[in-house]
Amino acid sequence: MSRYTRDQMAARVARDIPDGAYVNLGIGLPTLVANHLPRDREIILHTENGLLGMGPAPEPGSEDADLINAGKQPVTALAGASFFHHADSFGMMRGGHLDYCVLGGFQVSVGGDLANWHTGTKDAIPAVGGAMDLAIGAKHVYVMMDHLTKKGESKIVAQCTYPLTGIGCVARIFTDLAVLDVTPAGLTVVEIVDGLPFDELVRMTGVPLHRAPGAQAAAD
Amino acid sequence: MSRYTRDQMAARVARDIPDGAYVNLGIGLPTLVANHLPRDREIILHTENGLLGMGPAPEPGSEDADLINAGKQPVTALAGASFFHHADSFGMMRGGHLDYCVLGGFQVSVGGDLANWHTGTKDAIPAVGGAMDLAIGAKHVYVMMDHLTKKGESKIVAQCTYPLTGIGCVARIFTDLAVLDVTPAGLTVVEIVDGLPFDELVRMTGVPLHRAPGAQAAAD
Amino acid sequence: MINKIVATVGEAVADIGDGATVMIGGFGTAGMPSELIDALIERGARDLTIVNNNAGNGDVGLALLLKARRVRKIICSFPRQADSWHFDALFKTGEIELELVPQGNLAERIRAAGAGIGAFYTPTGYGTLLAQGKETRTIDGRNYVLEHPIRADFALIKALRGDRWGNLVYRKTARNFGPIMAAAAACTIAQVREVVNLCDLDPEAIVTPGIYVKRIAEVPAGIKPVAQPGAAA
Amino acid sequence: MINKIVATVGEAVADIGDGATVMIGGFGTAGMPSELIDALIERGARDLTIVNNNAGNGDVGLALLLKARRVRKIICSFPRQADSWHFDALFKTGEIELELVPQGNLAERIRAAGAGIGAFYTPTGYGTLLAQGKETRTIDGRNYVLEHPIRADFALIKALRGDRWGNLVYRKTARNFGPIMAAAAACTIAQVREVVNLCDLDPEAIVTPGIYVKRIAEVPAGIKPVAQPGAAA
Repeated sequence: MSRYTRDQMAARVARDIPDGAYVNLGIGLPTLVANHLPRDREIILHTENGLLGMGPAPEPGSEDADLINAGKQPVTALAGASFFHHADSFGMMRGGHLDYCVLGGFQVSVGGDLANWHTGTKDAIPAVGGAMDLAIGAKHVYVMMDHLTKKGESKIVAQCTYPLTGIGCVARIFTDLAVLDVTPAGLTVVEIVDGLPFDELVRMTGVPLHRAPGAQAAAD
Repeated sequence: MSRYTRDQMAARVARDIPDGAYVNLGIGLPTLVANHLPRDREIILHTENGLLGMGPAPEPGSEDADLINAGKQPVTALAGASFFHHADSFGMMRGGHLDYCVLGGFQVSVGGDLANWHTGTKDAIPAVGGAMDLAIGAKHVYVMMDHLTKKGESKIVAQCTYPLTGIGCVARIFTDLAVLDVTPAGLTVVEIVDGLPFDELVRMTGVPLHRAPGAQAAAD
Repeated sequence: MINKIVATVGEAVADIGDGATVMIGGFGTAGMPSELIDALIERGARDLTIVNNNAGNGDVGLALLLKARRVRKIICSFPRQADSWHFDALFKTGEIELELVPQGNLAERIRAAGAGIGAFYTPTGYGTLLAQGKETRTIDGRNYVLEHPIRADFALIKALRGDRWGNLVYRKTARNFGPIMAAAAACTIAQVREVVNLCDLDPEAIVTPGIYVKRIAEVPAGIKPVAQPGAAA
Repeated sequence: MINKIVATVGEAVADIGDGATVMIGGFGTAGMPSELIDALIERGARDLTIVNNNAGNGDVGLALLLKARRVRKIICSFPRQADSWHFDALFKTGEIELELVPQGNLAERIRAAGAGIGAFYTPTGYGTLLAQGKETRTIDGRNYVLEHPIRADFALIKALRGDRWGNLVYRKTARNFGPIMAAAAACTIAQVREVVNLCDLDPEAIVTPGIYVKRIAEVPAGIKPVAQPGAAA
C-alpha cells in the first residue's frame, strides 16, 4: 500500500477547484495547494489578513514585511488584487462569498464537525486565529490531513474528542489514504490510494464508510 | 418684540460650534448654518451620503451631479475631504463620532424628545431618511425651529404629539424667540429675543421654563 | 479565465425574473444605475421588491420602473421627495407596498447581509413608530432595537471604473450604497463608465473587490449603452 | 485650525495611564506601531488591557510591553506563535489573563464599537468552547452567538501617510486592524511613515477619515522618531 505524498494531496485538492473560484488556503499543509493550481485556471486566493488576489512567494531578496499571508509568510499581490481591513476581510468570509476554503484538521467527524485549533491539553496555549471563521465561511470547506495520527489512530471519528472548530461544516476530506465526502448518509469514499483495499480503509478509519459508485480502488 | 431671522438663528447656532468640531447639518433650515460658521474656526462638515469635509455650494456652472449633500443639492469637497460608503457613513454617526448635529424640528418635548419626520396625518407619505440616525448620532444634538407653529401653537411641548424621531436626544433648542437647554431639571432659557419678557415667553411656550443665571433678556 | 464584462446592459439583466428582490444603488440620482434600470424595464420582470434609499426621482431610472408598475414593494428610507410623483401616485392608490427603514438601519441591514451577521442591535429608531413590533434590548444602559439583514437576488449598481475581475471604484458621493449592496446580493451587476485593464486600478484604492461583482457593463458617461466586444460571464 | 500632528511618539502617548484599555494594530509585525509601543513602555503605564490579533512576536513592540509586565490582560485571536516566548512565559505562570476570540469575531466586535452597534449575532464559534456561556439564537435555521463590542480608551496604529486632519492611508496587508481600531477607541494615535499636506491624499482612497484619529506622529521607515516642528493637538 502506498500513501499520497503531501504534494500529491495538494495536487488532488487543487484538481477540485474550478476556474474562477475564490479560495482561502489555511495555514500549514493547505498552503501547498497554491503550488498545484492548474495553470489554465484563473483562481483567486484570499488571505484573511486583508488581500484578495494573493500571488506566489516573492523572489528571495524582494520580500516585503507589509505583504504577508495568514501564516505571516511573505507573498505577492497579482494584478487585480485588492487590500481591505480586517472587518471587511472577515465579512467576506462570514458572508459566504468564498467558494472554497482548505483547512488542516486534527479530527473530522462523520457528521462533518471539524476540530483543528486546540488539542485540549491542559498546558497548551490555545490559539484560534481565523480557523472558526473559515470553518463557517466558505461555500465548500475542504479538509486536508493525514488519515491517521502518529500513534495510528484515525483522525476521522464518530465524534470529535478535541474541542470543535465548527459544526457540520466539512464537505470533503483529503487524506494521505483517500478522498471522502461528508453526506447526509455518512462518509462516502470518493477515491482510495492505490493498493489499499476498501475494507482495510474502513478498518483503519473505524467508522462506517460508503463507497461512491465511481470510486477508484485499485486492488480489492 | 422682535424675532430672530433665519439667518440670525443660523448665526446663533454657528456661534456655539467650536473650532475643530465635526458637524452634520440636517436638511432644510440647518443648512443655513454653514453660511455663518466663523472664518477663524476650522469646522468639518459631514454629509450622510458619504462625505466628510464638505465645502460650500459650487460656482454656478460647475455643479457635479455626483457631489451632493443629504438634501441632494450640489456641494464641493474641501482639501482633506474623504468619501465613504453608506454603512461607513452611518457608522460614523451611530458610533457617536460627530460632535454636533443640527436638525429641524416639528416638536421638542421638555424631556428632549424630538419629532421631526412625520406629521402623523393619514394621507401623508412618510419619509424618515437619516433623521433618526442623526437624532442619536452626535455628542450634541441641536434643534433649530420656529418657536410657534403657523397657528400659534408652541412647538416646545410637554409631550410630543407627532411621531417621535428620537427619545431624550436634544441638548439645545434654537428658536426665533429663544435659546433653550434641555436639562435634567427641565428647560432652561439661555437667551431670549430683545423685547420679549420672560413671563411672556413662558406663556407662549406653555411649559415650565427656567431662566439661566446669565440669560440675556432685554426688557423684562 | 475570469471575465465579468458583458456586452450590453440587456445581457447583464437578462435573468432577472418576476418576483425578484433587486437592490438598486444610488442616493437620489447620484449613483443610480439608470441604464441598467432601463434594461430591466425592457426585460419586463414584474412583481419586484426594490431596495433603494429613495423611491424614484422625476422621470428617470427607478421612477420609470415604478411608473411601469413592475414594483410590488419598495424598501427605502426617503420615498417622499419633490420629484417622487410616480411613487406618490402608486402609494396613494395602494398599488405599492412600502417598508420604511431609517437610513442608517437600511445601510447596516444591507451590510449585515453581506457580512454574514444574523441580526444586530441598533439604537436608531428605538421608541419610534419604525421600531413598533420589533424586539428591543437594553445593553449597558442604552436601548436598542433588533434589526435583521436585507438580502437580495440581484443588485444593480453604478461605479466609475471596473475591470474583468469585477473590481470597482466609484465617484464622489455616487459611491453611497454601491459597495454594501454589491456584497448583499446573490448576483451583483455594475454599470461602469469605463472598463479598464486588470492592472489599472490601485489595489489600495479598490472599493469593491471583484468577489462581490458578477457582471459589468460599460456605459460611458452621457452615452446610451452599445454592444461591446467583451465576452459574457 | 486643526492640527493633529504631534512632535514625538512620547508626546503622543503621554496621557495613557495605568489600567487603560489599549488597542494595538497589526497582524504579527505587519502594521504593528512599534515606536508608539516603545514610547508606551517608556511612559510606564501598568495594568493595561491590550487588544491585538496576536500576543507579541520576538523581541519587538508588543512583545517588549509584555516582557516589561505592563499587561494585565490580553484580548486576541492567536497568541501562540513560534516567536511568542514572552507571552508564553507569562501565560504559563498565570501572570497574564487571556481572552481568546475568533479572529473574525474580534474584528467585528471592534467594528461594532466604532459603528455604535450594541451587539450582533455571528455564526462564528457557535457550538465551540469559545462560545461557552454566551447567548445563542437560531435565525432562519442558522445558529448564531451573541457578541458584544470591544471598546478601548486608546488605539495605537501604524499607517503609511497621514495629514493634519488625521486622514490615513495604509500599506498593503499592514492595513489589517488599523481602520477598525481607529474608530473603536476614544483616543486614536497613529504613527505614519510620512506626514503629508492636506490636499495630498486622494479623497477617494482615504481609508481612515480624520474624524477617527486624534494624534499623528511621524516615524520615517527605519528611523527612530525625532522631534518634529508640528504643533500639539
